[in-house]
Parts: sequence; C-alpha cells; structure tokens
Amino acid sequence: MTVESTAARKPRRSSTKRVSAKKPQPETGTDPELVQLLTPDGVRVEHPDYAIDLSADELRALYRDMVLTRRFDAEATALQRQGELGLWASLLGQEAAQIGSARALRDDDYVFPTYREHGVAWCRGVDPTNLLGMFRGVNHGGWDPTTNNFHLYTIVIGSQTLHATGYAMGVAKDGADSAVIAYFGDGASSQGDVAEAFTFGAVYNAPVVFFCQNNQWAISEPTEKQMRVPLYQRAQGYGFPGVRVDGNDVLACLAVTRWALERARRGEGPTLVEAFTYRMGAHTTSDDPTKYRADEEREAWVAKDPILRVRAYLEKEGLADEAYFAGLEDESETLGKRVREAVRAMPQPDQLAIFENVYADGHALVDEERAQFLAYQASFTEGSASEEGN
Amino acid sequence: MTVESTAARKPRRSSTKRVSAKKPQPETGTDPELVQLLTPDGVRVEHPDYAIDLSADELRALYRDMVLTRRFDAEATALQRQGELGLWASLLGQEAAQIGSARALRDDDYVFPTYREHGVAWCRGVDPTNLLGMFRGVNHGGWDPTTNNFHLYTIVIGSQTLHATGYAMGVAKDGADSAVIAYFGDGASSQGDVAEAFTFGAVYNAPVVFFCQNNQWAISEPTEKQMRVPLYQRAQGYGFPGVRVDGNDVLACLAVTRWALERARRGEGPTLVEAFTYRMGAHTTSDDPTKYRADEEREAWVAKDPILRVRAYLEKEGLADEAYFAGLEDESETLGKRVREAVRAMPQPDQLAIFENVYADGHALVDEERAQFLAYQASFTEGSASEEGN
Amino acid sequence: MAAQKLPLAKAINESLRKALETDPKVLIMGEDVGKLGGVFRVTDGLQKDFGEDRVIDTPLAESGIVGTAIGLALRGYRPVVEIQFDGFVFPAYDQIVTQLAKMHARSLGKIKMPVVIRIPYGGGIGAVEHHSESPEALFAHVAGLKVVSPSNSSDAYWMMQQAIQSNDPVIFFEPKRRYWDKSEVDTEAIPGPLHKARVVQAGSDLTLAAYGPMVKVCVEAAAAAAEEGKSVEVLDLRSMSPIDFDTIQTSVEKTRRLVVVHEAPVFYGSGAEIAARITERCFYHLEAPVLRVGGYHAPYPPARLEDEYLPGLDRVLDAVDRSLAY
Amino acid sequence: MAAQKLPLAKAINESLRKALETDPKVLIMGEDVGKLGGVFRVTDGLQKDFGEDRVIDTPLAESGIVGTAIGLALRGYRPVVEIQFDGFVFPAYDQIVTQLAKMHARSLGKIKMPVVIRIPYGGGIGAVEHHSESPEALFAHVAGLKVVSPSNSSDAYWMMQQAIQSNDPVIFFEPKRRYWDKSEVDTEAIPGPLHKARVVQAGSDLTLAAYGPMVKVCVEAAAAAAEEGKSVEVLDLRSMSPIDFDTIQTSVEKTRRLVVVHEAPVFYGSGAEIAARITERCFYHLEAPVLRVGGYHAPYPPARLEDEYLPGLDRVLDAVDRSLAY
Ligand SMILES: Cc1ncc(C[n+]2csc(CCOP(=O)(O)OP(=O)(O)O)c2C)c(N)n1
Ligand SMILES: Cc1ncc(C[n+]2csc(CCOP(=O)(O)OP(=O)(O)O)c2C)c(N)n1
Ligand SMILES: [Mg+2]
Ligand SMILES: [Mg+2]
Repeated sequence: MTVESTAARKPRRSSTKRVSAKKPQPETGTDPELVQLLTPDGVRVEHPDYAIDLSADELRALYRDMVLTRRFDAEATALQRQGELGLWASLLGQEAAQIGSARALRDDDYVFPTYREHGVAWCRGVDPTNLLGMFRGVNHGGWDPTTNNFHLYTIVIGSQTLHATGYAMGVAKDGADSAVIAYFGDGASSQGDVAEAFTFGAVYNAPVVFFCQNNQWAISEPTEKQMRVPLYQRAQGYGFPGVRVDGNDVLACLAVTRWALERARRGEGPTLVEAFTYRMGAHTTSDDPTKYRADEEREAWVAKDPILRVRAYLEKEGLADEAYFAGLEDESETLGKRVREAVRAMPQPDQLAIFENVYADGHALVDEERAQFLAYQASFTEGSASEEGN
Repeated sequence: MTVESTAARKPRRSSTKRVSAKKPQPETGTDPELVQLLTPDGVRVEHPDYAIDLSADELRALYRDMVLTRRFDAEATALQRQGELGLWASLLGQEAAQIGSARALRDDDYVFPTYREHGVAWCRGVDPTNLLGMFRGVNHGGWDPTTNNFHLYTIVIGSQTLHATGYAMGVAKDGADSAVIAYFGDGASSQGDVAEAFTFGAVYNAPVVFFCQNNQWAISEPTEKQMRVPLYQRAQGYGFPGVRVDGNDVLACLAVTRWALERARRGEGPTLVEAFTYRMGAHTTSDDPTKYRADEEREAWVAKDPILRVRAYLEKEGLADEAYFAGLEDESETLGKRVREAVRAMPQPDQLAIFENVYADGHALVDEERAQFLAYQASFTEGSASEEGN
Repeated sequence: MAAQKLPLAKAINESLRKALETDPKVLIMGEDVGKLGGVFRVTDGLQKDFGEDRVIDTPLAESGIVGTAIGLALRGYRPVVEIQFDGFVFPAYDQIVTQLAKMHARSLGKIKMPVVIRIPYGGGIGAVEHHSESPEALFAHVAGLKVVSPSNSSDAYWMMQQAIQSNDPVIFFEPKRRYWDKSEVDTEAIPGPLHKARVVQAGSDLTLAAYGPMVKVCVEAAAAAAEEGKSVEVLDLRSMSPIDFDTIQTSVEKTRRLVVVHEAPVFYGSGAEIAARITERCFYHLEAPVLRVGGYHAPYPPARLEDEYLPGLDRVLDAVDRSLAY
Repeated sequence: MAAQKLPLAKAINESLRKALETDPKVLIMGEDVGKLGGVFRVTDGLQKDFGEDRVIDTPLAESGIVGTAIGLALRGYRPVVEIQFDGFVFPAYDQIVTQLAKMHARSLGKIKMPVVIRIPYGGGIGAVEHHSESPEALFAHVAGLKVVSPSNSSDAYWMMQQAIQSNDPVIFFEPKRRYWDKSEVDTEAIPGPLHKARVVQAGSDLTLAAYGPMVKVCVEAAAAAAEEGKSVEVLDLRSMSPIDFDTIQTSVEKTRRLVVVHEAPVFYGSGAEIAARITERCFYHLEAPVLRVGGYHAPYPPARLEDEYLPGLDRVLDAVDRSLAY
C-alpha cells in the first residue's frame, strides 16, 4: 500500500486525530433521555410525561401480538432457508417497537411502513401470508393498502416518509382527525427525503408521526456512520418535538406513540419518535453480520429482549398463568403451520402479469408488447405440438 | 369555485384552524438569539462570545468592499436593463453577510457559492467582470475556480453544499488546516442535499462552515414556507453548533465566521451560520416582487442597511473623512465604467465552444457531431458564395 | 368561453382553473405557484381564487413536492405539480421513477396515481444553465409514466384537461418558448385522445415528425420546402409515451421518408426510438433512413450559442434535403 | 499475478486493490463497502488493508455520496463510488446529471471529474423490487458521462483500471448475475481502449450486438444458431457512451443483419440508438431492419417472472430467425 507523500507538511490536524463526535448511543436503563415504563427485568416504572394504565387483557394482548409476530418471523426465516422465499428481512428484537406503536393507532389512521414492519402489519390486520408474496417473488406487494390503511412496503430507503407526509397533508385538508405514521430506520435518517419530509411536515403542520426504529445498524453500518448525536434531537431543529423511547419496551412505545398521535389529531403537527432498539438478527437472510459486528453486542441485547420482559412482568404480577402461555404456544404453532402451508401453496404468477397494471388507463405499447409476447409463446406451443407430431 | 362537500362531517380540525407554527423570524436588534456587534444606527455593541477588534484601516476596508460590491451590483442590474445581460441576481442588502464572512477566510480556504455571492467573489479576488459571462450568456462560469479557491456559481439549489462537504473531507484527509465555506439560501435549506451535507459534515467531522444567507425570501416564498423555527437551530440536531448573526452587520458576520472557521481548523467539525438579512431587490431581474410582498417590508429594512450603519460608525468615530468617502465614490464610478466596458467588449463565443470540454478525454460522438456541424456550416458558406456568384 | 385566441401559457392557466372548479380534489403545488403565479405566470390568479389549500406554495424541495403529491394522491387528491424549470426536475427523479411510476403496478392496480407533473422545457429564451433542457427521453424510457407535450394553445388546454383526468401519472412538458404564442382555443370542442398524433399538414414527399416547440419550426420548414416544390407532411406527435406509431407509419407508408425533430440531444433521444420502430414497421417503404435532427451530445450551451445548438429551420431543411437525396 | 481465472466480482476487487495501491488519491466510497466488503463482496478486504480513510463507509444517502465524491474530486481525489443496487442510483441522479456530468464543460475545462460510479445492475438473481434494473440509457443520454459495462473478468479488471484513470466521470455497470462467473484475467496484458467494441466471435449471416450480462446469452445463441447452420457474429459493445459504431458498422456491412440485445426495456433503450444510427450508416447494406430484443415496457417483474421478462436464449434466437426471414 502506497502512502501519501504528505510528510513534508506539518498538519495541525489529521483526519484520524480529529475530535471524535459525541457517541450517539447511550445505554438504556440509566439514560434520562430514554422513556421507559418497563425495565428489562420486567419492573414497571413511571415516567412523568408518559403515563399508561392497561388492563390485564390489554397487557396480555400486547404480549400475544409480540409472540405471534416473532413466531411468524421465525417461520419466514425458516421458509427462506428452505428455498420457499428468496429473501426475508427479520424483525427479531423489534417486536415491542412495532407492536407498541401500532397498537396506538386507530383504524382510520394510515401507516407507511418500510420493509421490516411485519409486527405493524399484524396489528393492522394484514394477513401475514400476504407479506410473503414479495419475498417469495410472486408480487411486489400482496395486499390492498386501503383495506387496512397499511401502505405497501417501500424498499427505496426513506421515500415513504414523504408519502406519509403528503397523505397527512390530505388528512388535514379533509378536516379529518386521523393521523399518519411513517416508519423508517436509523440508516434512513440520512436520506434527503426524510429531511424533506420533516420540512413539509413542519411547514404544513401535518398530522404525521415519524417513527424511527433505531435498531443501531443499517446493514453493516452502525449509527455512528449516520449521525453524531441521537436522532430524536433532530426534530427540534425542524420545529417539532422529538422523543427517544426504549424500543424494547412495548408499554413505553405504546404510550409515547399515543401521545404523538394525539398531538397530531389535535392539530399540533408532527412528532419524531426514536425507538431505541436492536436488530437481533441479520439485516436480511442474505446478510452475514459476523463480518462486521461482535457476538457480545448481540448477547447484551438478548438480556433486554422485548418479549421476555413482558412475560416476566405478567408472571410476577400474576396476570397470566401457565395455561395462558401454553395456549399461546399452541396458537403460535398453528400460525406457523398456516403460514408455511399458505406459502407453499402460493401459485406461480401468470406470465401475463408482467403486462398487467403497468398503467391504469392502458398504454398502446404495453398492448403491443403483450400481443407480441403471446404470439411468441404460441409459436412454441405450435412448434412443440408439431415436433410432438413428428 | 366549487366547494368540497365536507359539510356533513364534523372536523375536529380543519387545515385553516390548525395551530400556527411559531413565527420563524424575530426582529433584529432586540433578539437575544441574534449576534450583533454594530447596531443599525452604527453603535458598536459587544457580544460575550464574539469579540472583534479591528483597526481603522480594516474597518474602512470592509466598508470599501461593501460599497464597491454594491456599485458593481448596480452596474450589472443596469447592464441587464440595457440588454447587455440576460439576467442578473442582485445581492442588494446582503453586502455585510457576504463581505463579513468572506473577509474571515484565508487564501487556502475554499468557497462554494450559490449564484448571488458577488461580494464573496470580490473578496476572493475574482474579477467582477468574470462573473458576468454566465449572466450575459457567453459561458456557464467564467473563472478558474482553483485560482482563487472560489468554485463556480451553482444554480441547482443546494447541490454545492455537498461539494463543499466532500471538499472539506478531502482537506481533512490531506491533514491540511484549511477550511471550507458553503453558501446557501433560506429556500435552499429545504433541499434534501443540504440535509445530507449536514449529515456527512457531522459524521466525518469535516472542516466546513455552512453559511446561510437568510434573506427571508426564496423568490416569492417567505421563510415560513421553508421552516417553522429559525434555521440556525437545525444544526444542533445534527450534532454541531448553529449561530444566528445579524446579516446586515459586517462586524458580526466577520466575527462569527472567523470563529466557525477556527473551529473547523481545530478539527471541531462543521458549524451552521445563519446570517439574518434581507433581499432588498427583486429575486432576479426577471422577478416582480410587487406580486408578493409589501413595499413597507422593504422600507423597514432600508433602515437596517448594512452599508449605512458602517458609514455612520466611521463618521461618528472619525475613522474616515469626506475625502475618503469622495475617493471611494470615484473608485466606484471607475469600477462601474470598467465593468460596463468589459461587458460590452465580451466577444460572442465561438460556435465550436458547444463541442468543447464536454469531456476531458474526448468522446467519439462529440467528434463526429463537431465534424458534421462544421460540414453543415461550410455548406452555407459555399452555398451563399455560389449564390453571390449568381 | 368558447373559441378564442389565447397564449399557450394562458390556455394552461384556463385549463387548470377549469380543473380546480370542476373537481375539488384537484390541487396545484409547486414553488412560487401562489401569489407569484409561477415564474411564467401559468398559475396566475389561481391561489387568489381557490385559496392556499388548493394552490399550494411548497418548500424548495422537488423530491418533497413529488413525494408529498404521491401521498396526497393516495389520499384521493389529484395533484398537479409544477417543476419550475426542466433542469430542476432531477432532485425529484427518484420519487418519479421508483415511486410514482411504479405504484400502480406494485399495488397490483389497487392504487391509482393521478398526478400531473408540469415541466416548462426547452430552450430559445436566452436563459442561464439548467433552464433550457429537454429531458423527455429520461421519462419516456420509464414504464408507468406517460409523457406528453402540446405545441399550441388548444392542445395545451385540452391535453392538460386530459392529463388531470388520467389515472396515470403524466409528465406534461410545456414548450416554454411558445408560452406567449397565441392560437385558437375552443373550450367546448371535444378533443381526440391524449396520446394521438395529429397531421398538422398533409404532404407527399417526406414526413417531418416533431412535438412541442419544434412543431412550429417544422411547419415553417414545410412552407420553405413547398416553395422549392417539395411536399412535406408535418406530424405533431403530442405524446412521447406512448408514441402514436400508427399515425407515423401511415404517413411514412405514403411519403417514404421521415425526419424526426426535437430539441433534446439526438443520442438516445426520442428520435432514436421512432427511427428504430418505424424502420421496423416500414422497412420496405423507406427510401431513405430515418434522419434525426436535434441537440448535440453536449450540455445545453450558454444562451448566446443556443441558436447554433437548437435545431432551427435551416438544419431541418438540411435534413429534408439529405433525406430526399437518397 | 499474471494470467489466472477469476470470478468477475473478484476481478473488480483486484482492480480496485491495484488502483488503491498505485494511486494514493483513489478512494472507495459507498454503503457497506468497508467491513462487509459490499453486499456482493466486491470491496472485500480493501478497508482492512487500506484503512477507513481510503475505503469509506458512507451514510445511507446516495446524493450525499455522489455529491461529496464531486467535492473530493475537486480536491484532487479520484473517488470510486459504489451504488448498492441499480434501483438505488436515482436519489443521486440529480448530482450525477446536473453536477458531475457538467462540471468539466461548465468550468471550460478547468475542473476534471475523475469519478467512477459502480452500479451492480441487471436481473437474473431472483431479487426483490429495485434490485434487477438496467438503467444505462438514462445515463448514456446525458452528455458528460461515459457509460460502460464489462461482460467478463478480464474486461472487468481492465475496464475498471481505465475507468479510474479516466478524467471523465464513468458510470460503470457491473453485470451482477455474472459476478460469480469465472474467466481468464491477465493483469499484464495491455488492453485496448475503454470504449472499443470487441468481436467475440466472427460470423457472416447476422450480427448480434450486446453488452454486460447479455453477451453470454448471445454467445450461446450463436452456438445454437450454428447448429442450424447459421453463422452469427457476436459483438460485445462494452461501452454504451460512446458507442463504437465503427465496429458495428464494419460487422453489419459484412453480415447485413443486426440484432441488438439488452436487458433494459427496448422502448427508448440503447438498441434504439444503435438501430437508428446503424440504419443511417448502413442503409444500403441492411437486408432486414435492425431488430431489438430487450425488456418490456413494464416495471421489472417479481422474481418468479423474471425468466419471462429477461431476453433469454429463445427470444434472441427468435429475433435471429425473424431477421434472417427478411
Ligand atoms: C435508496 C436506497 N439505498 C440503498 C438501499 C439498500 N439498503 C436496503 S436496507 C439498507 C439499510 C437500511 O438501514 P435502516 O434504515 O437502519 O433500516 P433497517 O434495515 O435497520 O431496518 C440499505 C442500505 C435501499 N434499499 N435504498
Ligand atoms: C433545484 C432547484 N429548484 C428550483 C430552482 C429555481 N430557483 C432559483 S433561485 C430559487 C429560490 C432560492 O431561494 P434561496 O435559497 O432563499 O436563495 P436566494 O435566491 O434568496 O438567495 C429557486 C426556487 C433552482 N435553481 N434549483
Ligand atoms: Mg437500522
Ligand atoms: Mg432567500
């Protein structure tokens, strides 16, 4: 490796000697910036600004959502390994952030996910098997967004935050009191589109909640490569509040998102919620995290598992008994089985689907190419028929 | 005009009733957020963080810069009216922001302007007539950026902030202690590129100063259409300091920019400086501000004129006498005359310039098209020659 | 208002006004479209009459404009977005290409994207860099978009009506140097389909095909050629995606010669697609290769060179002569 | 290292390593290019050996990546930028088209822009949306850019060397489904010019012209055609801007038939430009219109339909037959 010939100069600063930026990632638990209502050990704590009071039923329901989501997610990972899916993006570790925020929503609220919001989809009532079509490669999005007010997964990082903001502008125009939530990741926060969404949201005072799951990784890049200070602080400079919440605490995520949605409904404009969590798995099934992160980091986060802490709490408080947990276990297995079978049964899409829906009102060239395609296909059938005839 | 049939619904919030955002534009003079060292009346005030101590020579030099810049700018406006330029973007009112910040620079610092930084160009030693080529339509940028470390004007709003950041990353890599300054406007602050520049600047701790001239207008749009809170506050959320300075106070602009540049040189990373000023003229000579803003607003800002306050100070303190002002007047007129003559003398560019410099290493098609063009042109000469021969 | 003479810009203004009146879901969005009425005054007076909720001055961020327009369309609105100049559409290119164009297909037809993106385009007005470009090929190549350009006031009026009614995204290129050209607009005439080419004038020796600002030049060229006894048919293509190849084919089968004219650079331009496809369709009819006249493979030059860069009357006639010489 | 068999991805890796070794101004930038070595491992091991100052993991912002690369180039660096997938280049499109491409001309030649933008492109790997596209025409239309694509390991190695040495911005399209294909690389062979097409195999009845991933398909098609007694010449164009029309013309003057093949949609694709220009150059030689085989005017389909969407052996042969039938 050649070295630059800068020896003659006397640099007052070299890039390696530069003052290192404030580390963006404080630890959970002891961080005053972080809203927490349930500690990793399952102890309920109070927060002055974000109170929550849930019935046993409601607590169990949140727990159930998380367990079933994780089970579904594990099944999808397995299906990818078995070759049934081309790819899977696991949400492992982010169940609390997703279930907590999604359960704060009303039916008339609208959700703009990225590609990892399987728990949110679950809460919206999207059949989990519908999520798998795009990962199997049979479609680019297998559900009707308007049925559950749950938009299609968006892969181009950050784009959907603008769609959410525009939708929210429309909600405001309609005089409705619904709210909109846009999910995005820590990596996405670097995209210009997200900044523009903040600007439009602020300027039009749109009823939108920007919900960032900071899972501390964007594929192989830690958050230090995206930001120098915690993300939630960015909101203030755009003129709306930002809150950092323990993303592995389903109660805190629920409480903070509720508050943010209420602000939106009251016409107080956007909020940025940064759910501080951890991507416990690989980025996707194509990824190999051993290339870039230490096992110990993951281990430390297992202790903060979003599901275990709720279970500990439920058990400690006697809010669920063995029968409940066993029943849920059965339900999980049934879900896994149903998903497995549904995926395997998914039909190969019709070839002509290539030409469908390119336009809503049609396009002469698409018609022409479809016709050519059909003629071309037919030439084989004829050809092979005549060959068979030989 | 048809009205939407929303009468049946009971909106809890209509878009017109929404809570209005905090007004982004506090008044100068009394604003604790605003760094000021010289009041509109020409009174020197002190600021705890930004001290400055200039000799009479230095003060007069700043004054001279501003006066000559304004004179040049007026000449260019006149030349546009006379049809010598296709367009002109006047800096009227922004002289202090430009001269103050530019005089804080060292020769080895690098400047990335937008299209209105005529005062900065002046301080960098770019011959003013060179600025006029692009406005006359003879080139897209008539100076060698590396001669004066002054990049070409950039018209696509916001783009240059990323170039500045990249350049600054390179400075850091080289171990040099130069700094980089990126100029942009209040409107530009909405562009995703500017946000990305903030992110890259922060993450790489690049020695770059983001210098926004908030002249309160982006063509016809007031800053309320771009932001909800004062822009300087945005920096904090990206992890570096932001300062608002009285943009009509050349001393404050100089002091704050110096401080920001020193931070950059010391390896402390980016700074956002928001120079709060006012576009006293039209956006460009094509613009008609009477369509969108009241005369009174402009009048109020005349009282805060950046040049008058320095003159008042110089006179009050006896730092310049009548002879000085008269001499400067002469110098201004000479400059105006020189610019006028130089513009009129600018040759029509050679037609073949179309094909020059498209590539550094050439391109077969450009060569082919150039040859065709020449042949085509030649066919006329021959044609007309033969016609003449008739 | 029935038939009247209007400048092209005013025809669009009237068309937008009509749309705002007719459909409460129609919105106008863009930089400076409000009080200023846009830098070309195309939206003049609309905010005053329809309010800030319908005619929206946006932040200076093209990706944001198109991205929020997509969101508004999802909510049931029909946004008509203005990009201030051709050269400033690129920050929005990602939203247009990866989101707007694909949303209908991605959603298996569940989502419609009735978004119009208005772009004043082309040169000839002596402007600075980025204000004179013709990027239509960069949109026409992208499936999911429709791309059109009117050449006269009547088309400007009616094509805008049709674009707004379309359930597909339409990139609407407005020939800025024709904004001030007046021609007849009949607001009660029932127009033909949005994507159909028009025979501007019939001819038998050669076909000139153009769209937007170049139609006028071609008509002038045809007149000049007529003086020399050459009968030139002029087509106004009106739509760059889809392209009405049938009309071109019919014409070429008759004239046996085709010259395509556009301001955009020839290399990878729409003339290439037309030449390729018409040659395939009319291989045995063509007496000469399809010739193309357009911009060079060079950045749009400084204003004082644009007359050399733009395909003008003489360059069109030169191509006509070269074609006829085969 | 002299001649050896390498997968295409590894050849690029070696080429980048060589460039980093040879020129201290060369930088690698992009998302995940560091420890991970990129999602395709093309930059594997480079950060380890050359440090974080030379091989730079960037924030997730393509406009920022290209924009700062421009700044670094202004400072004298030679950045080699990775865009993770074809479908993610669009956020950077504005910086590429309005800044990178024009800086040299805008500065009257004072500023050079030696920036390489690497884009893994094309389909065939069963990926999700945005991971299989072929947007080369969207760059080739833009003056100031050079656009190339290697089809084999040797070209991958050498064209990358040449692209990095170029003082012009080069968009370097890497055929991702060929990343794992091994072929001979001689790191001491002196290569021909970057923008010259190569006759892969000679033939006399018809010319197949392709680049990147489609060259292999065309070679297979030529073999299949040979079995039926048809002699097909195969050209690897290697460069989409400039296009080496001379080599194509020479071939077509001999074979009198041309079929252009690419994955990108046919409509406004590079095949259109080639068809138009070759028809003009070889009008009296062509026995059949230039035919084009490529993607449809539709978004790249879900993975389980890509075999139908991509031009495969049979579709190429179909075009060969159709051409020969004229
Ligand atoms: C515009 C764009 N660039 C690059 C990619 C490739 N990519 C997919 S996911 C990803 C990382 C995203 O990180 P983050 O936003 O933190 O979300 P997470 O995956 O952690 O949920 C990248 C770079 C993309 N999808 N879109
Ligand atoms: C990307 C882009 N969009 C739109 C424009 C058209 N335009 C030129 S200047 C301008 C307003 C800029 O406002 P601001 O950033 O405040 O700078 P100022 O003109 O006030 O100095 C606009 C919209 C442009 N040049 N670039
Ligand atoms: Mg992440
Ligand atoms: Mg401004």
